[in-house]
Amino acid sequence: MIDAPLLQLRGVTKRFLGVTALDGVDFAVRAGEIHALLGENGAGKSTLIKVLTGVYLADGGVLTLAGRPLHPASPKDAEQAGISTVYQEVNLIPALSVAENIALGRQPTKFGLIDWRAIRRHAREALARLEIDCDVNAELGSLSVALQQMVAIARALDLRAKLLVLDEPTASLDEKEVAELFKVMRRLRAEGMGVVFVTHFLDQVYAVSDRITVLRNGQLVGEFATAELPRLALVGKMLGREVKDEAGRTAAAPEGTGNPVTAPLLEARGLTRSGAIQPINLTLRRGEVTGLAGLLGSGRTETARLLFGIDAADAGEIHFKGARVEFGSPRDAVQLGLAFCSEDRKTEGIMPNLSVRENLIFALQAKRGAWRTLSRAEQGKLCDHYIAVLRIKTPDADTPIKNLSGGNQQKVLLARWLATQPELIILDEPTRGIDIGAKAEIEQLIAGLRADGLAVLLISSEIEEIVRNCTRVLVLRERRLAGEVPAAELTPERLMRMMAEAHA
Amino acid sequence: MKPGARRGGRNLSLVVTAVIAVTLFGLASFFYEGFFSPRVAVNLLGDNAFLGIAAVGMTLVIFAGGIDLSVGAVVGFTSIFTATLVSGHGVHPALAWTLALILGAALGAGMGALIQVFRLPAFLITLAGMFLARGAGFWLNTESVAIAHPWYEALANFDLALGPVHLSATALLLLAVVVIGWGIGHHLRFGRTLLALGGSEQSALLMGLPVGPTKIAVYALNGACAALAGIVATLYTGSGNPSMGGGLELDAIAIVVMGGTLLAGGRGHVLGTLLGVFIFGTIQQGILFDGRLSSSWMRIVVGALLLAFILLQRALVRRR
Amino acid sequence: MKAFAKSSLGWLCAGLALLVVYNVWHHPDFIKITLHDGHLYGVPVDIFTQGSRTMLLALGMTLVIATGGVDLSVGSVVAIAGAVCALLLNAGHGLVVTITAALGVGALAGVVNGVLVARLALQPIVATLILMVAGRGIAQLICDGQVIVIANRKFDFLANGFIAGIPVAPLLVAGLFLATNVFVRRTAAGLFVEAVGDNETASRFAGLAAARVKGLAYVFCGACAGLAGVLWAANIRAADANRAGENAELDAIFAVVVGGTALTGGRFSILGSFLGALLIQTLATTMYFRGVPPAVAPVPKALVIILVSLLQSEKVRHWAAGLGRSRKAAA
Amino acid sequence: LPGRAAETKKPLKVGFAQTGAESDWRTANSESMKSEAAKRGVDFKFSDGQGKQENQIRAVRSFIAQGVDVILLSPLVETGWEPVLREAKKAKIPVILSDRSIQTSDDSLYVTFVGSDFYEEGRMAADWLGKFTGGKGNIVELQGTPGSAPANERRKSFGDALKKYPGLTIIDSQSGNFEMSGGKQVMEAFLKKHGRNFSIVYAHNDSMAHGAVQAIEEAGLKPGKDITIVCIDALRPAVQAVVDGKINCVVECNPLFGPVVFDTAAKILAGEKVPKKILNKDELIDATNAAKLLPTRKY
Ligand SMILES: Nc1ncnc2c1ncn2[C@@H]1O[C@H](COP(=O)(O)OP(=O)(O)OP(=O)(O)O)[C@@H](O)[C@H]1O
Ligand SMILES: Nc1ncnc2c1ncn2[C@@H]1O[C@H](COP(=O)(O)OP(=O)(O)OP(=O)(O)O)[C@@H](O)[C@H]1O
Ligand SMILES: [Mg+2]
Ligand SMILES: [Mg+2]
Repeated sequence: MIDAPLLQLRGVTKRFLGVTALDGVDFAVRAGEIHALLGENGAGKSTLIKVLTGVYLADGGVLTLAGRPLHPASPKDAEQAGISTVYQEVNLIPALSVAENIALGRQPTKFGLIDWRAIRRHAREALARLEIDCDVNAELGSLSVALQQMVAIARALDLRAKLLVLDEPTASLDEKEVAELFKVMRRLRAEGMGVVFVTHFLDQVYAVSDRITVLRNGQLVGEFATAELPRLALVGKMLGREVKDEAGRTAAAPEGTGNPVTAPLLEARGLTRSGAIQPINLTLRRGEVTGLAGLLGSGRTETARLLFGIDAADAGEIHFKGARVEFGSPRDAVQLGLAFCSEDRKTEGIMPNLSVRENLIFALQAKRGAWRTLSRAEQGKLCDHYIAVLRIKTPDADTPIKNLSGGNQQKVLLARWLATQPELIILDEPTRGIDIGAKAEIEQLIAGLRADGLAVLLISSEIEEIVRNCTRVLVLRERRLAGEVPAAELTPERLMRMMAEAHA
Repeated sequence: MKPGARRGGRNLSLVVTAVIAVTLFGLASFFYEGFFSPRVAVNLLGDNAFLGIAAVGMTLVIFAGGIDLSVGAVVGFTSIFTATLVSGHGVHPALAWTLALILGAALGAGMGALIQVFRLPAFLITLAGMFLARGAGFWLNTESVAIAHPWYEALANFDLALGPVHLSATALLLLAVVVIGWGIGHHLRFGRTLLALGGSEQSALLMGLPVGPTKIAVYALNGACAALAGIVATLYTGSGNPSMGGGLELDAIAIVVMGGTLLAGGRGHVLGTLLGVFIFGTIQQGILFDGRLSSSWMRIVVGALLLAFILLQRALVRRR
Repeated sequence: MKAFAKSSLGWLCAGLALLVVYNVWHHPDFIKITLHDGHLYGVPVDIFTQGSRTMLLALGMTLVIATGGVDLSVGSVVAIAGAVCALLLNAGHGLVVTITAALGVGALAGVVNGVLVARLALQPIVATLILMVAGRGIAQLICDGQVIVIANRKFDFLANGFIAGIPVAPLLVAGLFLATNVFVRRTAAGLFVEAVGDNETASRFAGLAAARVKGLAYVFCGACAGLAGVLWAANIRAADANRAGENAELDAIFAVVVGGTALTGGRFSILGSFLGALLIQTLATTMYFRGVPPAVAPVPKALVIILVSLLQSEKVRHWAAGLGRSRKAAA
Repeated sequence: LPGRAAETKKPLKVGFAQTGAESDWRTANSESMKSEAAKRGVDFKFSDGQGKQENQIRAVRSFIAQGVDVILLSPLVETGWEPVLREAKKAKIPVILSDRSIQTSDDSLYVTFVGSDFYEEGRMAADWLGKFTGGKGNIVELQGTPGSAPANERRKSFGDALKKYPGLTIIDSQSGNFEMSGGKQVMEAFLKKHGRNFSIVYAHNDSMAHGAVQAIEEAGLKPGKDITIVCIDALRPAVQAVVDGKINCVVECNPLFGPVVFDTAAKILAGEKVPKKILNKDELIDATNAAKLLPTRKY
């Protein structure tokens, strides 16, 4: 019974201009299993999913679902066939309410008219199942990315499907949410549903999945039972080479303790914005990686936005290199040598139709102004450098960035800021959606930046990442500073305790 | 996209618009003797009936992130088409109206199909639709044609008295269309799909919404609305005129936006459009009551009032 | 060459060529250019001369549309600038003062639009609709509702004169197109405009003064409209506040969109806008030549718009490519 | 009705629904009404219809709501006025049509029409041409805005009157939208398309004739000599052009209605009977009388 595949893909091929994203891939998911789909950035995971759900038309191959041939021409077809999907980028409607986003397209009706009360009730139930407490009447766009992600998951779960597809659902979630999600996934597995799960977190793979399919460069590497594939072997399959230690662990833990205390580069005193963050003091120094930890909605992103001049503070002051500064806009901050890599790459990061090159050099060019144009040669050099260093997978620098896989887009954005050679860089979830190999490289990069004397403010929902990289961590709780942990005392347990105290 | 939960934003802007509308009417009543009368208030509906009907259709198209420049020309075409059939060929008005509505919807559907299937810019295609409809109208007749038919007489004399308020057939039709539009926009799946489409077409597609059919349908619906507006124009004037509705599309768009609907799509309210009609009418009525403005000053004052209104609305909604 | 055929501009050129061939078919003289009184004379010359105003408007409009906006007020700005010209020239001021003033007035209108759109974040159609309505009134106020005849014969030279036998207006416009193109492509200005149109938030977060870029686009557009107003007035040696520039905004937007710049903003093509404006003017001349009754003239215009749009549609080009391939396979 | 204004001791209240401000002729027309109203101390409500019939209907209805004593209407088109004029009749407000008349089966909807005889204008132009050219020649016509009443009327009346002169034929006709630049553009195209195959231009208004003059000059021809130009309206610049010999003949369409209209209104309110049609005396201006008339032109 278990072995009869629910979903079967045979020889699926998908070509884009200049790229073969999928090359004769076979893929099978059985009912009642959680199947992890793994691979590096740009390996073809999202493309596979989009072929499956009718977003793209495959150039070759056959699909069957529950024994019947599947020819989805649109996501609607796939949905009707019993496939429910959460895509990599949040694909909901920001201007509509949370409740409506969950119900859209299948709203309950009474006498042909939409039953709004039922929609709200239903949404509350759907969110409660994920243990999320959020106002269902709120506009979706006003929520943080993480919450939006949870809403998208709630919407997908709301559909009585045979197959649930989750493309990097946990990239922006913190531990508590991830745990809730896993509970639900296990329950669905028990109910006989097939679940496809894409992630770059190997811990999560081993925590929930039964089986693993690995893709590399659009080709199938193999299908394995999770229990029979050790971590190191898995990483080897993904990267296509033998690895001694798991790539994610190679970054050397920073030896922050011994650092001599340098003069503060940036100091914020009593920075406040009503509804966003209570008065907060923080000091960022050269050669330090300061972590900003906290639960979802604890105010980390809000703090970063204040520091970077995106939102105006109600009170408080910022001193940069000892002088008082006012950031009226991100431009002011960039001019002084700050950089801010936003967590929301789709709406705040990429310029989708512009090329990788233009996206990459953009911040530097904006900093220099319209007249001091970077020559084509300089641009090319920058692009070549970062494409190589960050291993950005793109046919060439003139491809529109929207054609890149999510993780590669993220790398371009990182490169955009590194190219400005900032003195202080704020990284809000910089490794979201980035594969383990690249993640290790980015962590090495952070260490390098620190060694070069930059100040780094690192925001991450991944506690391990904070612990690995930071020399000092500020913990936020419910929009106020809850405390500071020096490097010497930095352990995941300690952080978690501080982050959660109020909940306990 | 600023964080910070925005709740009931839509209703707030609706309330603000309503408050401004009433204030504007109050101010005009204060300044101009005789302005504050049921007759003037009802004239606001009756005089703007066909503009309002076209604006309701436009609202739905704008919900979906589209635009339709052809409505004014369709009003003109329908008007002369109906008149030609009824007066020139002795066709019964009921049949003429049906044909006109079908033609309007067909033109809309055609434009929608071009926009959707070939991914052509709505602006260009509906501009072509505008030329097509205008040319077709003039081809039928370059001059206006009077309509003489008992139905028209009866409808022109129709008058629903509710106390001191006398509602004409066209005013009632406008109200009916607003109610139907409101029902479609806010209580049918179709309407919500429109908003989703306007919010993000790609997301709507990934969410499994019927993007293509919905888009074509909304243009067809708007075409029918424009045709209905043209029919109402013949009722209003008792004649058909191929140059009717020149520039009406811009007025309709302005009204939709005044009603608080986002031109980029995805956010708005049909009832806001009714308020927009009310505000638009009040400004015009106020200028008529004043009666001292020369042609040039009239334009300047209309522009200034428009600006003042939009800035006020914005300031109030922002403040909350 | 292949890249050109693939780009939408290639298809726009094909559409234009088709139109010209159709005309020549019926009127071989359509493309005849002769020397007449020492200057070029012929239909193509007229098309370029009469089209120069729309081209100029399209040039400014291109940048505005690329930032994701639109400027409906250009027609009214044309009228205002024309009125200002008449006022100053008839008061005895020189050409330099006059043209500077007209440009200044146009730029000022652009500043107003820019502030409304970029600083106050009004929706562009509505923000510029305000000046479209009020601007016409202002122009009428300046002219007192009359058509003011301009006596200065030197002024006339701008629109109807010739330099080395070549008409001045198209020369001027071509020069401006070139200069603008060089400016936006050689400096980062073009990149900034495209970035703002593609994703304004992202460009702002990356340290661009997005509002300033947007505002400047409107100022440029206003200045172009001001200059177009000068040409308009020079062309008829009079300022017609009531009618000058009427519906010109639609033509300009049409030219830009046909030229391959999307109304949603982002990538823009200055050459495309030029060709788009050329197409419009050729179309108008075609109507005169084919003797299409003016009342139904909009119909063929509509058909050409649809045809050209379809030619540019990726889907149709895909089909065409598919047909070509299958034919090659059959052969 | 008579003595109504006197009873209330209020100044006479008159509403004027103008078509718009599409040309200088129209502006002159509005101005004449306004200045006459000011002279007589009338409470004058002016409305600019911006070229839209619906705006004019709205204005008339508003005048009714405001309870004016007389309504003046320059109808943009001929039909479509019955419903609103019936309302005016119900409210017992006399309506005077100015400039253009309307088509209606019910003559009692308006009291009188004051204006020019369009039919006469076309005929005058045609007759003048017949005489001037000896009844021979090819004509190109510059039409006004398609669908507008003056364009329709001037085209029809001229065409009808030409039937008397079989030697005069219209070989081409395009719209210059009543605009100077439109007239110029169309003329340029005509010159290239027909070469010297025509010798007469008939323009529906002054502005297009001015545009045509420029196009002809730029083609190296002499307007008024090589090509005969006839147009309608006769504002000051056109009369000047006749004096200069660039335009051969203009048929006057006098915009200065104010005095007549207000005289008529006063008569109506005093209960006097007025004729159903009061026609302005329109003149024909050509080389013979232009110089004499020029100084008397106000517009
Ligand atoms: N629309 C497109 N046009 C052109 N190329 C594309 C398009 N979508 C994806 N690609 C390319 O296909 C390849 C696979 O992309 P895909 O998004 O499937 O990667 P992924 O495995 O999901 O990566 P990630 O982990 O970064 O999300 C990439 O090289 C990408 O550049
Ligand atoms: N539980 C919640 N209910 C409603 N809104 C929430 C909740 N949590 C967060 N938000 C919204 O999300 C926005 C983003 O929050 P913030 O930027 O502080 O999150 P964060 O700490 O950066 O977390 P993350 O980046 O992981 O989402 C907040 O302004 C808030 O409006
Ligand atoms: Mg992916
Ligand atoms: Mg965050």
